[in-house]
Amino acid sequence: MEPIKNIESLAYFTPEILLVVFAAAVIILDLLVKDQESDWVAYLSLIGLGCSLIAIFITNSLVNTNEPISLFLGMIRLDEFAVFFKILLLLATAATILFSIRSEELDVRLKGEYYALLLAITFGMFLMASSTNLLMIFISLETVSLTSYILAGFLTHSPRSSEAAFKYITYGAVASGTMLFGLSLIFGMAGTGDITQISSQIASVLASGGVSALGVLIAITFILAGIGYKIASAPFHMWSPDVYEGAPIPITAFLSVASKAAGFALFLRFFRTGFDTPEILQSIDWGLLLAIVSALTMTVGNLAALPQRNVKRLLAYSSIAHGGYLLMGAVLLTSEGLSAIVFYLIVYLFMNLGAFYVVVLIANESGSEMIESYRGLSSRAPLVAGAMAIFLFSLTGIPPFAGFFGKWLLFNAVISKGLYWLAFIGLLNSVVSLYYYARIIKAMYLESAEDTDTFSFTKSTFALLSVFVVPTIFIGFLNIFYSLSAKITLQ
Amino acid sequence: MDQILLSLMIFIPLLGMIVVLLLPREQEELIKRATLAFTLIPLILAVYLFINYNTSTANTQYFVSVPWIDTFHINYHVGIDGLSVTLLLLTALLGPICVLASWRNIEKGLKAYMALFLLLETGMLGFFAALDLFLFFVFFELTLLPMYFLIGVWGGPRREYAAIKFFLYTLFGSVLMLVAIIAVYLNSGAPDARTFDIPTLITLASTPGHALADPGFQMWVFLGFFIGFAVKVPIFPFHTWLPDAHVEAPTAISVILAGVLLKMGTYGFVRINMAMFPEGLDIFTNGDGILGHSLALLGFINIVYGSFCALAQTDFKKLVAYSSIGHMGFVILGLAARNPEGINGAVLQMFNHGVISAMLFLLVGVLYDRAHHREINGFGGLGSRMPIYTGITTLAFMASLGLPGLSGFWGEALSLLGAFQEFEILTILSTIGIVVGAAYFLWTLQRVFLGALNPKYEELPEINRREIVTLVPLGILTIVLGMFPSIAINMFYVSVSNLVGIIN
Amino acid sequence: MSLQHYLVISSILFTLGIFAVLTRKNAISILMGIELILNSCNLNFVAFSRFVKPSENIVGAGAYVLDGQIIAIFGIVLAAAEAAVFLAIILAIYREFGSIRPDEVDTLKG
Amino acid sequence: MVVPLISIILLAPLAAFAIFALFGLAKRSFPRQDILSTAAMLVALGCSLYLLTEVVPKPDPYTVEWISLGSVTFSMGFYLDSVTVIMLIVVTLVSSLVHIFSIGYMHGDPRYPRFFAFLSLFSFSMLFLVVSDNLLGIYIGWELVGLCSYLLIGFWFEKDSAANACKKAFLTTRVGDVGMFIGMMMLFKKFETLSLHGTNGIFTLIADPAKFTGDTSDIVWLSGAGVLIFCGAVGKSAQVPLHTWLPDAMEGPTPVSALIHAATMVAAGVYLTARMFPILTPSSSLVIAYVGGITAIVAATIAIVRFDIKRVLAYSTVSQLGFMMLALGAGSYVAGLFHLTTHAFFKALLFLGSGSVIHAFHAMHAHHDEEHAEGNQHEHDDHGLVHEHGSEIPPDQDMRNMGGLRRKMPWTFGTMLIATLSISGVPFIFSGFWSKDKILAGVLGRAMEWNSVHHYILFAVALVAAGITAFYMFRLIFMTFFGEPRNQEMHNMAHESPWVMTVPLVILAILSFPVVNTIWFNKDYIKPPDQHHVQAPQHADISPNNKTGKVDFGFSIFGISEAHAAEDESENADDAHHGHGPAHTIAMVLSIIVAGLGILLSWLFYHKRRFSAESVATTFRPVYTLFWNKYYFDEFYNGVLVALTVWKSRLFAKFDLSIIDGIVNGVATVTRAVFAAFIGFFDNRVIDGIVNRVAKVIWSVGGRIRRIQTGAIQTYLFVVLGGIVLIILIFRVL
Repeated sequence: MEPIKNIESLAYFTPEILLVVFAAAVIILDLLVKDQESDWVAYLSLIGLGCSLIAIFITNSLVNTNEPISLFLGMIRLDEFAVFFKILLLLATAATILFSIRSEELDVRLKGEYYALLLAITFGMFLMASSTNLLMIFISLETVSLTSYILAGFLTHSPRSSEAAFKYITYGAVASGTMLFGLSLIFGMAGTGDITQISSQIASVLASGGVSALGVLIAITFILAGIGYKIASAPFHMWSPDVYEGAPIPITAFLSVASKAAGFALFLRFFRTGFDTPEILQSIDWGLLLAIVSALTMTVGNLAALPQRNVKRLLAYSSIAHGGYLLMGAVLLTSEGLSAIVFYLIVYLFMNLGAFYVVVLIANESGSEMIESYRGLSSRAPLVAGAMAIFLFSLTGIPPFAGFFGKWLLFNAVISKGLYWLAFIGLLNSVVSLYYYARIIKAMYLESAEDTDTFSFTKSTFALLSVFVVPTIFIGFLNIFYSLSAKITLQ
Repeated sequence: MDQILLSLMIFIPLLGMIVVLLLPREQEELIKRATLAFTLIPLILAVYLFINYNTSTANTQYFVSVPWIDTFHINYHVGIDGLSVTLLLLTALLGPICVLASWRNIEKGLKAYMALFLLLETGMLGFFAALDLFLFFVFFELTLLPMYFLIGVWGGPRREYAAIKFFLYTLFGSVLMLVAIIAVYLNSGAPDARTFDIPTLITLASTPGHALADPGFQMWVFLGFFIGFAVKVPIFPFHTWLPDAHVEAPTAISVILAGVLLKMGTYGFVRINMAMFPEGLDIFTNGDGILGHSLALLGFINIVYGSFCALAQTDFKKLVAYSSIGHMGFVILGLAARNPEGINGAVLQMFNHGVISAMLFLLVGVLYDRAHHREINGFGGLGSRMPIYTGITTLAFMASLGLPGLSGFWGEALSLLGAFQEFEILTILSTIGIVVGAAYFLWTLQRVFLGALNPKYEELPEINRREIVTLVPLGILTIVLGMFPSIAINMFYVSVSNLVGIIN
Repeated sequence: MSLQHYLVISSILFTLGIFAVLTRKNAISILMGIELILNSCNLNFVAFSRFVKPSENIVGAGAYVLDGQIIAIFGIVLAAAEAAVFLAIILAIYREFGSIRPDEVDTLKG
Repeated sequence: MVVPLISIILLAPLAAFAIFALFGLAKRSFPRQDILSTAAMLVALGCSLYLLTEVVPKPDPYTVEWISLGSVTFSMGFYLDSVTVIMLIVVTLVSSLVHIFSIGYMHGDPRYPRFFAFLSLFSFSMLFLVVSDNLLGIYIGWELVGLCSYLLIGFWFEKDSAANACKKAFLTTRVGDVGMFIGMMMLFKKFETLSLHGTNGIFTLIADPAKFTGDTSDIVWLSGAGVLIFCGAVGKSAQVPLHTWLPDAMEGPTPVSALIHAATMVAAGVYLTARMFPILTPSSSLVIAYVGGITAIVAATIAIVRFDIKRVLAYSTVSQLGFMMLALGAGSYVAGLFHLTTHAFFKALLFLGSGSVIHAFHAMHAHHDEEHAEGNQHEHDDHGLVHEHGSEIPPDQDMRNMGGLRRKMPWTFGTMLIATLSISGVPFIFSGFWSKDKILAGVLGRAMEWNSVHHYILFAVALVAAGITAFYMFRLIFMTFFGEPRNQEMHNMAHESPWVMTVPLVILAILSFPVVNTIWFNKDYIKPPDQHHVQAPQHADISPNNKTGKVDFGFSIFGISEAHAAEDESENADDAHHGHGPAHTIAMVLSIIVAGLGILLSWLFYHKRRFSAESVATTFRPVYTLFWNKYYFDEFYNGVLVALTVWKSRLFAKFDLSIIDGIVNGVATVTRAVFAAFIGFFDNRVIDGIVNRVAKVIWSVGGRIRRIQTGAIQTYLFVVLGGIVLIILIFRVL
């Protein structure tokens, strides 16, 4: 199908455009309006997200689903895959904004910039989910990275936050530099930046002996470093615990869900469309490489989480581990795996954000993220404790919570390819993971607090909490989500 | 109408949980009564099913099968055969009894306790009724969470340790089972013809040439399931969670644990391992050498090890806990025999042990509520102080040590009779368990009830009416089934012969 | 000059950059290292798009594509942006820690 | 007509117990439990007597299908032949009398109703055992009587000695029962049924070659099964080596000793062996015979030197049971059962008599239940008592406190004398003579007919034992009733018991005369079952009764010969005294002689005081001590324990020896020692250990990973580079 020219493309680009517009609007209005106390900027940006969501549906309705189109001369692609991830990211951002409103650690003076940046980063992620050209890939990646560096360091006068930002940017810059180098090599081999053609090109050069498989491997590994850093997969994960711990909790939640999801979107699209041809698969043992990475990631994440006493950091490690689980679906890039990842991301969105929301609440009440501050929560705030328990069990992957069904799909995908060992490692990991999740549960239910005064939360808090609890309980039982995730494909 | 009865029975406790959660936490009496009501309804339904169950056929009855997760061909498929209806009755019976047993001795968080208990009951009932492998697993795991909290929150001093230990062991077992389940699913046919439906899978697994029928495959899957269930049973060496869990758990929960949860392991073994993987079963029960005798060997180890450990205990509850390890050994031994006597004996033993061990734990609870300790040597001469309690305890002990004329005997006897056909030496060695069983029970009887009355307990109150009410139905069952075991056996022997047919 | 020469130079640049990033004890020099890396990539892009003839099935025969150069330009821009942010963050670090030695910024660990 | 009668016989006592239990649950007790139970027993007695007219010998069993497993079915059934009926009558009769006796004896006991309830339960179980035609059914009754004996021995459970005794009894018998169960399993495996008579009962199948080809392996199997089932009998009938529980069982109330431990339950073992008669093979029979013989002599010798009146009787019971076993083992079916019935009567009489004596001495105590109140008071009473194993002799049971009672309590004396004459085998007018003589004749007959040295030995043993029996029984009589009162104070208090107690004595005394036992001589009423697999050795047909014929030392273990002539052979084997007149006469003469000798000696020793027992004891010190210590059986069993006391003290000092008694707790201690250590080690170290170690490893790995997370950004970057290089190396270069 012929790529659409730039001007025509704009019509299909409205969701992104809206985001940009609202971002600008937020900044400008923030400058004009002197009211710093109320949260109108936040609500304005929420509206922006809403508009963009509507726009997504409209533009999607314009597209014939089984005939996806590519915009801007093949720079970006508009297909169900992209649409799904955009919606997911929007939800994540919306949640983050709501957290930020409630979070008490955030600096009131810079609301405008903060929310504008959130919108901007969402824009970048949209691009990540849909770009089909090396250039776009690099630009979108950098957009997201740069904004997230700033957001991570957003807490002025907080050494932790600045340190997080510093590490993040140093690490990120090197990683993306490495990736760029890899991209350049790919570009050199293929002679084009269009990833829809890369595979065939490289295949032919490989066949003609123009380049050695080693060259391809090096290039791919370099790129893997870049993407691996985004999805925090071992051995490129090491930035994430520190950054997650240092960054403001809403941003941590955002990074652990949204930017991971975006990274997976990029990862899947890039390797699925770019490198999924027999020749390349022969040149490197693709499946094994990813399988090892995945196994390593989940194991490292879980084991390192065991001794943590800071719940935020613990969740950081746990999200590394979940990255590993997700990678299981990416192994061999089967469509089963793809739909498994999609389903798991939906579940993960709710349970992980929910968990972080509880962390926000507790941090507000007790001013601490340490596990000690969760003691006796069952008596101090039974509902919150119950919700947290549900999130944690779901993260562990215990029926009847959605997390189990997600895991089950992933294992299903892996075992269907006969990788029993990987499934086995994954399952052992989920047993290990129970251990540290249960430590929080234990603190909440089996231990008693020093001060037993009950926490008081507003109705809206519980409302928001239930937004995460209800799906975490029910998604697994509803066939619609399975069929939906089965529909998402990449040709 | 009949179709939904089963589902009603399964989910009414769940409904009860919601209701209880909505009740104000101050209304303790109300909460208790509500819970009791919501556990009595399933009992009534279970009795109805038990009576109306058609014993002449091995086909599943009262079955419902509606699509659930179409994408993966998962159905909500429940139904009962002779095996499950018996165990359903047991579960439903123990429900209200446990509620009564927790009437007075739950100090904190009664509401949560009752809610969790109801959830637990749904899980157990569902497990015994499920005929879809996925559903089966979900219910299997569903019992985990409430159990964890019930032990961990309302348990004894070392409750945290016991709870997490129980949780980790069981989870470990069940993840292996999960792999096996997925493997079975994926090998059950072409991508669009895959199924989780247990009856279908059973037929597939016995059709020659089918992927599921391949012995090598069956062996591995068998092992996967086996470990999953072995942890639950518990089979040596996966048993160490049990004494801790039992000792720490509150009385009612110990009752459920011993009465039902252990049976889930053996039931699953019969339902899946034996029926679905006869080839795999062959390898472990029908071959020569250690491998061919492995299952019987495990049964033997359970019996002897369990009973000797029990003999060495001084904690009343721990003694009972170890004794149930021993008694579950007879179940394993009987199943390993693969002949009608053995399997019928095993199933009967499952039911009877459910009843008897429930009695034992209730009795321990009664004593503990009064004396606030369980040190066997710390009592003495209670016989003259609490004659009725002593009488009931003697009954329970005698039943448990397999005294003929009480239900405990038949399960053991049939299992042994069956096992002797296959494994003579092992069976003869296993009879050691009978003697030792008598030894520790009589010895306990002597140390607790006989001899001169320990002056500390001159004022110990006699067992009260509520406690008697919890014990009497079980006692009656023990005696009636002891005289007429066929009442129970007639329910399932057809299903069992059907199973035997599949195996051989 | 052939493609190889450019590639050798760019590889050297890249290696130097990595070396700087790994060894320098000053945030600024780390930044420089990063710049080196990015520039080596740019050099690659330009060189490739100069020497590599894309096959006809992508673009018409004899057509001459500037993709590489364009990417390079974007690269430069992004490098600049990154540098800006980096410097800002270094300032923040200096304010909080009174030093910009990366190995002294290690309160978050474990 | 038969089935309802049997149902009544069984249900009447059961109902009596059930009523007690139900009232108990309601925390009350039935007003007149004693009357209720006694009435129930009398009803049962009536029905049993009526059955006597009903039954024709060897009808088919009345069976119902009990458990059906589809392919396999287990049935429950009643089998009613002459022997069954006689047993029914014996049980119900003795039981009723004991009930009546107890009304007087147990009067005033705090747990008076419970006693009768237990008696009823026992009677039910015993009767059930007797009538069932099915090893399963027999086993049920078997264990139930065991339970009742447990409950009744431990009736006065406040007394530690009683508590120990009842446990010891239950466990010791259970050891035997397990053997029996294994035997049952063997039979089941061979015949796929556990019913005995009837078309597809074991006894029928055993005759049909299709099912049971009498080849060696089958015979071995059958012998094994036979011996194992006999193990059950060894336990219940207190045969060597499992006899030690019976003397201790005397801790129970005396009526219990009379009913359970003299007349019925202990005889159940004999009854079982008789029931299993058809499956006995020469080898298994020989085992039985030897066990019986040894028991007879061993117990008798021990009895000589006891002073506790009840223990003397206990050992004499053991010895008499040995006689019966010997008879069955020697193939004298009728003789064995005959002696069973006669013994039941006179031994019950003796026990009740001794009970009456004890009761008499009890008058001295303000409260009747002193006999059982604080058993440890015996330690510090100063009759210079000798230490019996288990507990001290209660003063009111110590024969050295008695003497000269015959004037004080004539009825008791008279009746007991009759019983004693009967048991000692005083010729012609006493039933005991006939039955014992029948046994001796049987053994001798088998010996001659088979030329088997084994049976000659056994005959000798039996003869000696018979003599000793006479000796110690008269010793008992002399010490108790004759001579001068040794303990005046106690003597003065003694008095004749009330009629409720004396009447049963009288009835039993009447029953000790042969007139009522003539039924045993009725050939066509009592037919011994066939033993298909017992034939004389091939060369036994030289001449059935050649005194000069060389004795065959090599008794062929499996007396297998052509199936023909099995019938009449076994016929002979049984009624030896017909086939071999000589055997009969010899046996009779000899038995009269030894009986006379025994009585004479004991008269000289204990009445005329010609010789003093003490001096003899001193001259034969080693023998005496051997007898006194009961051949060191308990010591041997305890030895196992003693060896482990070292362990024990190390492992759990807190646990004291006092509650340890006999092999049972010996084993318990072993296991406490070994397994407490073992569990401590195995469960906690090994199994949990492995688990914990794994957990530890995981944790430490977690710790390591933490340490990699140094916080210094450049290390992270190193890792990145390392990762990249590693991947490239792994996947391409290597």
